[in-house]
Amino acid sequence: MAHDHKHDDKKHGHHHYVLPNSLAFKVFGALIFLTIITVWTAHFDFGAFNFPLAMFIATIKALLVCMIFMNLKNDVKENSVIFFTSFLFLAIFIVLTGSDIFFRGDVYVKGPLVAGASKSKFKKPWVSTAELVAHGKELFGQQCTSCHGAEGLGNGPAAAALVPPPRNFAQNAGWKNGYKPSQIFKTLKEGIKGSSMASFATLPAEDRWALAHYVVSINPAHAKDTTSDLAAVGVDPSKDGMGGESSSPTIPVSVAMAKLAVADINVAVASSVAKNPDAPVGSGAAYYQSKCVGCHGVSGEGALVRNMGVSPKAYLKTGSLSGVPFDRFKSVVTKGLPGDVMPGYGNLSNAQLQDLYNYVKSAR
Amino acid sequence: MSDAHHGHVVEHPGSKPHVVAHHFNDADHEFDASKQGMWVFMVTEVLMLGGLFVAYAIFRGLYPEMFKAAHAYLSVKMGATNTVVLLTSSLTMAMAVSATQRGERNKALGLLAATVALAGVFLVVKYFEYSHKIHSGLLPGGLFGTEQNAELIKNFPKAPLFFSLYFMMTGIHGLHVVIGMGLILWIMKRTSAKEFGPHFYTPVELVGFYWHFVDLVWIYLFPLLYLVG
Amino acid sequence: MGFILKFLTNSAYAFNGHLPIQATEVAKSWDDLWWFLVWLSVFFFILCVGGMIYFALKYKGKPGVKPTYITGNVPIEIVWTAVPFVLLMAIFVWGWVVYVDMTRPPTDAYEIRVVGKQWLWQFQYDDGRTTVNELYVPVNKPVKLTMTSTDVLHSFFVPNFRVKSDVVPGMFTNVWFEATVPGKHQVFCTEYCGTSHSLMLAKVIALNPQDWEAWKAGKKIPDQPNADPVQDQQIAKDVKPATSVVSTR
Amino acid sequence: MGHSATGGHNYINHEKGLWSWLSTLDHKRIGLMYLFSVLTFFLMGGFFATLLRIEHLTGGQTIMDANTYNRVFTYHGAVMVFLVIIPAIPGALGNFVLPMMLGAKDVAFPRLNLASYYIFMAGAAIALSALLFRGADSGWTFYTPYSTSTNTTVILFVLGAFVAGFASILTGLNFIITVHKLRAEGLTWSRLPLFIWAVYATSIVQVLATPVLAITLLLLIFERVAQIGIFDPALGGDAVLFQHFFWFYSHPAVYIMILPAMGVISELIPVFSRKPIFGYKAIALSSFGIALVAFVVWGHHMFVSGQSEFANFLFSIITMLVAVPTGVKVFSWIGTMYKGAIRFNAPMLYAFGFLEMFTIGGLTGVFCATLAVDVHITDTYFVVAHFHYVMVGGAIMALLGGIHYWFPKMTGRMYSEASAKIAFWLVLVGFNLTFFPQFIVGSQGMPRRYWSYLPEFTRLNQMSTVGSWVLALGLVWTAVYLWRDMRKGKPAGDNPWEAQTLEWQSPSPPPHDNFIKVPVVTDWPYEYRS
Repeated sequence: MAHDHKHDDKKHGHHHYVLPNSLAFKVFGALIFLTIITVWTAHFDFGAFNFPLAMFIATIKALLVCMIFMNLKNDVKENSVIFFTSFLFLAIFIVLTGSDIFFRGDVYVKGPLVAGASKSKFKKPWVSTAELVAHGKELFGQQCTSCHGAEGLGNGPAAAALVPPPRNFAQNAGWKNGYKPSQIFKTLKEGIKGSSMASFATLPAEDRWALAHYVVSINPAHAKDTTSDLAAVGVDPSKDGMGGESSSPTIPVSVAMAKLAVADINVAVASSVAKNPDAPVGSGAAYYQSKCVGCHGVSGEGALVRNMGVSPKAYLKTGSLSGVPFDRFKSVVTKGLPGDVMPGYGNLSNAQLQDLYNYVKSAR
Repeated sequence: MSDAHHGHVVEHPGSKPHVVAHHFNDADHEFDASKQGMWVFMVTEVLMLGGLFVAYAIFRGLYPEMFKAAHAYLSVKMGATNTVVLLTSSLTMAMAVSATQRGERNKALGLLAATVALAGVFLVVKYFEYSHKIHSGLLPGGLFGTEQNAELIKNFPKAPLFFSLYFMMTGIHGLHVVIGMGLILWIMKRTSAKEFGPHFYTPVELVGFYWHFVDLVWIYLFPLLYLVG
Repeated sequence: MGFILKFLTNSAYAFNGHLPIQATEVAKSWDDLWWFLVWLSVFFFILCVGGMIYFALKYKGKPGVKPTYITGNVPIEIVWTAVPFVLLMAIFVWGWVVYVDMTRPPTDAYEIRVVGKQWLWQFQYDDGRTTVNELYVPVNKPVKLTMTSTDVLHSFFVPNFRVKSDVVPGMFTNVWFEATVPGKHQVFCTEYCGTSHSLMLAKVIALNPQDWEAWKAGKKIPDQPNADPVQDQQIAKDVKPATSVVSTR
Repeated sequence: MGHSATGGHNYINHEKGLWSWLSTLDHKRIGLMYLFSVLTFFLMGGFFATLLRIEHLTGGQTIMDANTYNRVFTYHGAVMVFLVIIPAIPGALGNFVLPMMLGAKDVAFPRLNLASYYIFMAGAAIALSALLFRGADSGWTFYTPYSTSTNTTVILFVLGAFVAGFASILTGLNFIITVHKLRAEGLTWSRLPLFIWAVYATSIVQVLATPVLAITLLLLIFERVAQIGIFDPALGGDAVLFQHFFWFYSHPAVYIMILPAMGVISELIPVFSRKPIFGYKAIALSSFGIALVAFVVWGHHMFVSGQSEFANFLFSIITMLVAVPTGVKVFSWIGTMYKGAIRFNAPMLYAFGFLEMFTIGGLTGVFCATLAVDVHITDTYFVVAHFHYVMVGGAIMALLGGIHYWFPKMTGRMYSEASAKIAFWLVLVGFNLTFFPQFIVGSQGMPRRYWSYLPEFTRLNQMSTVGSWVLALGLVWTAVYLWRDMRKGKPAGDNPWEAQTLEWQSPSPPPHDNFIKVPVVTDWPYEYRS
């Protein structure tokens, strides 16, 4: 910061610099001329040179405005130093941020996070075959029964807690995206916004086709796919292939936009966990607190959940679970719910499972 | 509540006298301090708007093709007219300041009015641009109309980013234009109240600085957004 | 008084500022740098604060004490600018060398994909198998983790291996390690990620070769001990059974 | 000595009534208003800190659940950073002392100064109003994508910090112009007191860095409201870019906190050693050195955030440079005491406390700057202890030292030395007992912002909690006896410490226009000849 000493030197006295109109017009003319130049040069493609040229012209115009209109030329040098240091710090900001962002190498996630690249067993998975339907039935058993029920009638154990309720595959009414296999395939890939139908994008494409065919088989009245339907999901029926894997290079925007619906479960409302301090160590309480509290919340109210297609449901709180039999509870806890985020805890003995079951029932 | 006790007083025939604040030695001292204070304020404006230019630089570096494709959706014609409008308003502002310095009060009032009018024209053109963008769904990030611009999204999924930057940069610049108009109207009120003249014109010059700075920012915004090579 | 004495003795025990166990080769060279910095800091601390206390007491403002008029001494000032500069550059170089070892994975590392999501770790192996909150790795073989997140920022931190890297949505980051001590190593999430950030814990279970082959084949393997036996004794003594509810032993 | 605190005409009894204070343009009154607001927020932030420490008495849930804990540590961080430690020394002490040290009648723009205070209080009101709604649980760093996806009212906190930032800019602007244009006759740059140098360097950092915070928080608000997607990976942005924007301000912000503190210490040590400062030019230049390097090191907060290796290299090597000017200052302060006649008044005790804690803080800073070491200790309690040693051990100790040093000048009364000594030792012992164990538990791997911790960390956390009670006791006791002595303390003379800077040449408490006779500076402010 150059310093201007005491200002008793009346160098510029009372007659401060007054900008003559003639000079003002000359500068204005130059500015207009340079604007025309910059618009004109933008039409030619000089490749990498275009950007520096545009910036150079803009800088000349900016300097004209600063030096003449803002009178930096015959102002005390201190003000110019002050003003131009700001651009120095802006440059530091750009250069050092750039040193990170432009030197990371290719680390960005391209496609959606698909499960392990297992090889495809089916040539044309979009064409329904008995083997595909059987594979679909087996996957349905793991992935979908908790909401859609064993027979796909939308009466699964968790169905009561869900608004809107899960689809009943036996009826024709109420299908949001349509009930052709390709349409079911799209629903499986992106889920349904505003409902808790999760996106199963982490399942390979052929599994999703298998599920679609099984769901269609529940109510054979459904119409078949036409080539245009298949094209809508990026499938060319003439050639073999994975069945529409060429998804867009990043997480589809429509899925991303679904992500903002956040269930805010008010902790105060949830009944407090039966805090019996003298519960023996290793009982249901201790196991619950260590393994389950992460998703299901300290007092079973379901932690602050995010609805990015995968939302740990606060099953513990739903009325319909009061009647759930012990073996259904045991199967969910030991095998988990693949596709959903509920992992299986295989290494639990029957006694521990009983403890946990009692503890969870007491928690409500 | 200005401390009106024993400060210096500066007059000019036909205008109100100006009382120099008590902690300054004389009018020049106050003028130099105020001017330098304005320059330091300019530094903060450069760095605040600079943040947006940094985001622009980073994302243009990451996705040059997307920027080239997305910028085609902006109308160079409207951008160019706005540039000319702002440059003219910068001219009228500079002449208004020198008119005040020469004591030509009515000429200054006229020029200030012209500057405000031109700023109004700038905002009107901006209004048409925005309504066209909103109508065709070219909105920032989450609000981007994917159906209307399906093919742009298909080959440039990150195109909404360009429009996020476009709306943020031109939006905040537009806000500064509105603030500038308010300041100039305030100066016009005080000019008509005969407060300014060769003896005291600091506020006019400082508002002039602010307005030239707003024009300066647009001089960079225009090529960066509209003329992506 | 009994309480204070008991408190101080326990604190003294807790003061054995032991670092986490050295479960990789890199951890050993890391610890050398760590203890060098510790003792260097102790030296400078004693130099500065000791000097301050010595001057304060020696030149106490008793009546008749005349302060001498000194405004500076250029040679000393040059020394205490140059010496720290050289020391710091040396520390930087040593830090950089160890950093390169820590963060550049060997090419033959066994790759495992890690997905961090709100409040659990999901590990995907090359045969498509996924486990949650339990990462099985072979001992004495370099393992590279390629990590990303599906929602917010997380950070994968294994104190025993001295490795840590944020897990950023939309980007792959990686860490690598070569476990030398079999058993369970604690994993923490160290980038704030919401309600159960402090419960987003996992275990790296380093298996010796035959257990590793058995696990790969899907057979049941015996329950592995905690890699740091000292910790178990300290906890057993420190903490009454029921007080700390959250224990993932 | 005619003007004792009771009689005589001074800035306190110049005008009567609340409105005369709320609408004052006098930099001394604005300084006092800043001081009282900052100390109230400091007690509020301290209250949140004690809640956090009580929660850490046991591993699991002690007094609050995870959601509440996340909110409380966010409030503690945000209140302490934005509402206490950034405005404290420049806003409170700087406003009061700087114009007088320059021999000026007031700051360059008094109305702007009052506006800055009201903008600060408006920002504080907006931020704290979030407590009435769902609060904020994103941490004071507001990292995306969590801060843009949590449904707590983060917007209010961000808006509050955005507004309070402008107060900091305006104060910086005011001080720069005051130092440039309003120096007394004969007060050349080489005769400026070191407190002025430090606050001047701080003002430059405030003016250059805070606007970037403004644009960052504005983008964050638009991210939440209009999903512009710049910082949100799901919409194409980059989460780490937010960290660059945030730390480009927040690292210079930590120098806004520590530089004025260094200025205060550079004033205290020569006065209480009755000896000229050692290496005046070096200390003045090092303030500038630190202020400049402050802008090129922010990446050391992001060594493990997925930053490129090249950036890590650059930021680590440049961060090492910061330790050099800091070391020069510490060594010069200790050099000043050599062959002096040390007086053990409260300000000097706080200077000793500052040197002890700031040395530990600075040395552990080298740990964090070393790339390899930082990988293990970043985001653990080691870093929490480091920045508390530098912020509380540095800025708060200097603030307390400054308050005691200028207490006679502000109030015309003397604080009681006995009470001050008790408070000092409570604060010193309490602080070290609270934060030194955190270095150890951090090196053992306990991450920060953890609501529940593993059993092996129990003992050290319990020690830290007990320490926090002692520290709280010391600070509350300081507030009590200063409040008492402000009204009942013995009248202090115009220059109880026999200091040579200009503010001591005017009566205590000073008249409205600071000086009865406008001072003329003839020589150096540290001419302590025996």
